[in-house]
Amino acid sequence: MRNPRTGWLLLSPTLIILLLFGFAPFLYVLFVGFNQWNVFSADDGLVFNGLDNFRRLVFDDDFLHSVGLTARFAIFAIGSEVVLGFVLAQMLTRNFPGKSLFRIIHTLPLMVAPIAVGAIWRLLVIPGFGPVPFFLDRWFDLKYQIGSYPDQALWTSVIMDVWHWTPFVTLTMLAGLSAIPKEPVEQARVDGANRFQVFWYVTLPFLRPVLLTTVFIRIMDAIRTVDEVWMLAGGGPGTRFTGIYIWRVVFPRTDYGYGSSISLITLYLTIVLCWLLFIAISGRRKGEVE
Amino acid sequence: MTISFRQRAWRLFVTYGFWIFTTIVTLLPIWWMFVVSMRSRVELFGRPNLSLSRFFVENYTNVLTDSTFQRYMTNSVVVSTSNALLVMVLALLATYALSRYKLTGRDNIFFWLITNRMAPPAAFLLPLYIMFTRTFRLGDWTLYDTQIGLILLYCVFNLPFAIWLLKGVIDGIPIELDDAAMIDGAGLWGVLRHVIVPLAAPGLAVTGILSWVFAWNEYLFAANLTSVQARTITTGLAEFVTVTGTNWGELAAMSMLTLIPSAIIVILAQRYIVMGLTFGAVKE
Amino acid sequence: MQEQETSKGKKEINGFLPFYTNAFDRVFIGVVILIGIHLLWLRFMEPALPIEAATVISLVIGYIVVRRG
Amino acid sequence: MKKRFTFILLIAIVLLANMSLVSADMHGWWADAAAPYAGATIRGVSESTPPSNYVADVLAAQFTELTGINVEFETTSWDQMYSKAINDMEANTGIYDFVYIEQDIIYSYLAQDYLVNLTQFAADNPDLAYEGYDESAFTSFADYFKNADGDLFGVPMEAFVKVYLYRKDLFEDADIMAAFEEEYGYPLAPAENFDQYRDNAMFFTAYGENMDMDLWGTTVQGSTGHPASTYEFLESIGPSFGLYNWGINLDAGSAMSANGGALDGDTAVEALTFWLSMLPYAPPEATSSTWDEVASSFAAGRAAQGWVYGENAAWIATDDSRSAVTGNVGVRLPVTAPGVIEAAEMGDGYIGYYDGGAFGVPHSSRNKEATLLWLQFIGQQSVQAEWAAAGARITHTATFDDPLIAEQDAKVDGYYTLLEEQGPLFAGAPPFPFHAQVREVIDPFIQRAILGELSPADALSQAAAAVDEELSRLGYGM
Repeated sequence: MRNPRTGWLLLSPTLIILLLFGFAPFLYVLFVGFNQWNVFSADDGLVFNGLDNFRRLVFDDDFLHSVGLTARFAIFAIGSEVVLGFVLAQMLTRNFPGKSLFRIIHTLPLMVAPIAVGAIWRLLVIPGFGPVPFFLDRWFDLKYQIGSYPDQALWTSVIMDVWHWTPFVTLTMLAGLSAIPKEPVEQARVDGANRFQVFWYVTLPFLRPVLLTTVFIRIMDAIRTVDEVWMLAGGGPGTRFTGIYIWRVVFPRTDYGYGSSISLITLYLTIVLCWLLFIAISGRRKGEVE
Repeated sequence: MTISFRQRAWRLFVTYGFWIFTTIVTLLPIWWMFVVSMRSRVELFGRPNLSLSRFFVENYTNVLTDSTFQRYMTNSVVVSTSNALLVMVLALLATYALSRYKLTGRDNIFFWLITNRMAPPAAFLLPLYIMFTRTFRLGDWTLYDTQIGLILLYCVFNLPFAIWLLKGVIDGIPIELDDAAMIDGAGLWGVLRHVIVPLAAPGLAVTGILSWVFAWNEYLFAANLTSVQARTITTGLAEFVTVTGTNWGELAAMSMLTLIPSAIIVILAQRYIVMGLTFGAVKE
Repeated sequence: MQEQETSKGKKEINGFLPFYTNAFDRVFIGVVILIGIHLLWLRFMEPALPIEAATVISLVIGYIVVRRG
Repeated sequence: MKKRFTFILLIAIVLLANMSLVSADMHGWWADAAAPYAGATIRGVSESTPPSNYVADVLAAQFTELTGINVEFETTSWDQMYSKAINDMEANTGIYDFVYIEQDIIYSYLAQDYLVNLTQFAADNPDLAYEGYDESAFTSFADYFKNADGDLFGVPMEAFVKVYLYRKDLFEDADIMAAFEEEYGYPLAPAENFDQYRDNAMFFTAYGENMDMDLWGTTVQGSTGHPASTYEFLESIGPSFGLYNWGINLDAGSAMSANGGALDGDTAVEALTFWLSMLPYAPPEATSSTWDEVASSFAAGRAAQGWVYGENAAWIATDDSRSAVTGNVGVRLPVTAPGVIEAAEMGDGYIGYYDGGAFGVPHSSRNKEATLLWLQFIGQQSVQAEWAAAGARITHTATFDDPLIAEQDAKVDGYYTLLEEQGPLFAGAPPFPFHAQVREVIDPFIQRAILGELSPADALSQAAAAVDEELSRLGYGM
C-alpha cells in the first residue's frame, strides 16, 4: 500500500533544494580545497596543489587555536544553557500567577537577530558607553575591557550566547517535561525515591531524546556562529572562533583555496561529533533495551 | 501532604525572586538597546545612565521615514514568510515520507539532511555567489538580489531543522490512524489533510515560527547575495557601522523595530511553541 | 524512536563496533577514519614516511570496518 | 524633526541652486550625450559615509534629472563593500558599474586588471567626454589612482589626511597651563615631538583622574578585533618615525631587515614601543576602538589629544548633535621624529597616510559609457563645493578657494588649509598588489602586542617572518 516511489516523490522537492543549494556548493568547496587559489596572487587562478592546504592547516597554530577556542565556547555555552534551561523549564512546570508573562519575557532574546544581539552586547560592554564595565569598576573594582583581556572576550561571548539561546533550550525542555507521563514519577515517589533519584532514574531517561536533540542543534549552530561574535568583538584574540577565522581567510585575505580546506575540516569535525550524538539519540547502542 | 503557611510563603518568595531576577537579566540588554535608541549621538558617551532620560524619537522617525528601510522591511517580511510557508509544506511532505515509507537508507538520509545546517557559511558563500550570479541565469535575470533566491537558500538551514523537529511529532502519530483513514477511502492528500495536519498542528506551527525567526534574523547570506532590491532588514543594520562613527542610536532603533514583529508572533503563538517542540518525546 | 526497520537487502549487522550499523554507516566510518588518519599523518608522521603509507593503512582499516564492523 | 526638515530644505536649495547654475546648453550636452543610454540603470557600491550619502541622495538625483540615466546606490559596511566589489570583479558578473575604491586597495585591483582605464576610455569615446571635467583639476591625491603612464583609473571622491587633534579648551586653560609648566618645566602646547606628546598624555590622564573627569591623555586606535589597529601603526605611527611602506621591500619581496625590509628593524620597534606606551594614557575603550570609536571618543571629550582621521575633523569641530567639543578642536600636523618632515619635503618618504577613495569602473560593467558620464558628472568642478561642505572631503584644487570652504575652514581650525598646503607631505598606501592579504597576516601580531602577549620586538620579527611566508606563497616573495 505504501509504495516507496510515492515516498521518494514526497521527499524529492526537499532533496532537490538541498542538493542544489547545499550539496553542490559543498562539491565546489571540496574541489577548491585542493587548490592554491588567491585572486591577488601573482598568478591568479586555481592551481592544483594536492594536500598542501591540509599540510598547512595541521601546522597552522591560529587554526588549531581557533578550534580549541570554539570547543571551549561551545562546551561552556551549551553546558550552561542546558543546566539553566532545565532549571527554568522545571520552574515553569509549576503553576503560579504570572507564569505565562515570565515565560514570554524569557523567550524574547530568542527573537533578536544575532547581528543585533552582537550590537546590543557591544553597547553593553565597551567602556565609554557600556554600563557593564562602568558598574563593575565602581562596585567591584574590576577592570573589564574585552579588547584588552582575551579571556574576558571569550566569557562575554559565552554569556551572550547563553543569554540568546537559553530560551530555546528552556522551551524544548519544557516540551519534553510536559510530555513525561505522571505515573512513573508518582510510582517512584511512593517507592520512597528522593528528589534526586526521581530526577536521575525517571525524569532524565524520558528527557534524553529531547536533551540530545537540543544539544545537537545547539552544537551545530554554536560551531558556525559568526555574526554575533563578529559584531561584539570582531574576532580578535579570545573570540577568533573557527567560523570567524574562516571568514577572515576567505574574505579579507581572499585565500579561497586555504579557506575552503579549513571549512572542509571544520565540517568534518562537526559531522563526526554530531554523528556520534546521532547514534546516541537513535539508541542504536548495543545492549540497550528500547 | 500539607504544607504549612510558612513553607508556602517561602516557596512563593523563592519562585518570584527567581523569576524577577531572571526577568531583569533577560530584559537588561533589551532595555539598554531601547535606552540607546532614545538617545542622540552626543548623549551616548559618558557615564552610563540606565534610566530613560527623555523620549528622543528622531532615531525612530529617521529610520521609519527612510524609503530604503521600508523596502528592507517589506523584503524581510516577504522572504521570511514565504520561506516559513515553503519550509512547512516541504518539511511536512518530507517528514511524512521518512516516517511512513520504507525508503532505502532513510536513517542515513535523515542524518545527511541535518549536515546541511553544519556548513561554515563563509567558504560556502563563494560557490553560492557564483551559482546565484552565473549558474541560474535567464537572460539578464539571475537569482542574485532576488527574494526568491533567498527564500530557496534559507531552506538549506531551515528545512533540516524543520524535518528534525517534525520527525518526532509525526512518528508520534499512530500509523493506525493513517490506515483507518485509508480504509475509509482517503488518498494520500486526504490522510495528510485530515489526519496528519490536525494532529501535528502544534509541531507545524512551531516549525513555521522558528523558520520564520531564523529567516528573519539571517545576516551573512542576505548581506552577500543581495544588492539593492532584495536586501533584508538585518543587512540594513550593518550599514550604520561606518568610518565616521557608528550611528548607535539609529542602529538600536532599527534593532528594536526588527524585534517587534518576531516578538508579536511569539507572544501570539506561545502555547504552540511548547506543545510542538517535543522532538519525539511523546512516544506513546 | 521506533524500532529499527531495515529496508530490504540491507542488513544491520552486529560486528565489532559498539552499535548496530548498516553498509552506509560502515562506509561512512571508513571515510571518517581515512580523513582522520591522513590529517594526523600530515602533522606527525610525514617526515618519516610519505603520505601514501597513511592511505594504505586507512584503506586496510576501512576494509575491515566495512566487512566486519 | 526640525533638524531633519532643515536638512531636506538645505538639499532642496542646493538642488535648485545647482539646476540654475547649469546653463541651458550644458543641460543640452548632458541630455544629448546620454540620449542613447537614457532609461538605463547603473549600479554602484560604496561604504555608507557622509560623502557617499551625499552622492547617493543629491548628486544621483541631479544626474538622473539631466540624463535620464538611473543611478542605483548600494551603501554598506566597510568589510562588505570590499568582498562584494571583489567578488563581482573576480567572477566577472557585472553587477556593479562603479565601485568605491579605497586608495590602499587600488594597486591590488590594477594588478588584476579589474578596472577600466578612464583616461583611455574617454579618449576612445570623444562624444562622451565632457568639457567641464578635467583630470588635471584634481589635487595630488588623484595621482594615487593612476598607472605608470599617468592614466586615471578612478575619479577621486573623498580625500583626507590623518591629523593631530587636540582640545583647545584644555590646552589654553590658564590653570591647566600653569599646572603643566610647574610639573614639567616647560609650557603646555600641542605636541611637536614624541616626548612632548608623552608628557601631554601623562599630564592629562593624571589631570582627568584627579578631577574625576572622564578624560585621558591621548587616543589610540587599538582595536584587537579589527585591522584598524594595524592601520594606525603602519600608516600613521610608522611613517612619523620614518618607517615607510610597511617596512616591506617590494623589490626583494621581504619585510626582514636582512633582505632590505624594515618591519623588524629598530625604527619599527621604536615606533611600536612608543605607540603601545600610549595605551595606559588612552581611554579604556581604546583596545576596542576602530577609527569610528576613536573619533567618537574624541568627540565625547574623552581624550585631550590624538590621531584622528580627517574626515571626522569637520563634524567633531562643528556638529553639535554628535560632538561635545565643538568649537574647541585644534588641528595640527601629526607629531614626527626629527628629520621626517624634511625627508618628506624632499620627497624621500611621508609623514602619514593620505586616505580616501575614488569611484572606478569594473572591467565587467555592462554600462561603461553611461558610467563614464556619471563619473564625469561627479568629477566636474561645479558640484565640488557643496559636496565638500556636506562631506568634509576635497578632491579639487579649486575647491579650497570656494567661499563655502573658506568659511568651514575657520571653524575647523584650518584643517582645509592644512590639507591644501601640507597634503603632499602625506602619501597614499604603498603600491602593493597584495594589500589586504599582508595586512591580515600582520594583524594578529600587532593585536598580540597590544594585549602584551608579545614584546614589540618579538611581535614585529614574527610579523616580518609571516609576511615573507605569505609573500612567497602569493608569488611576490624571494
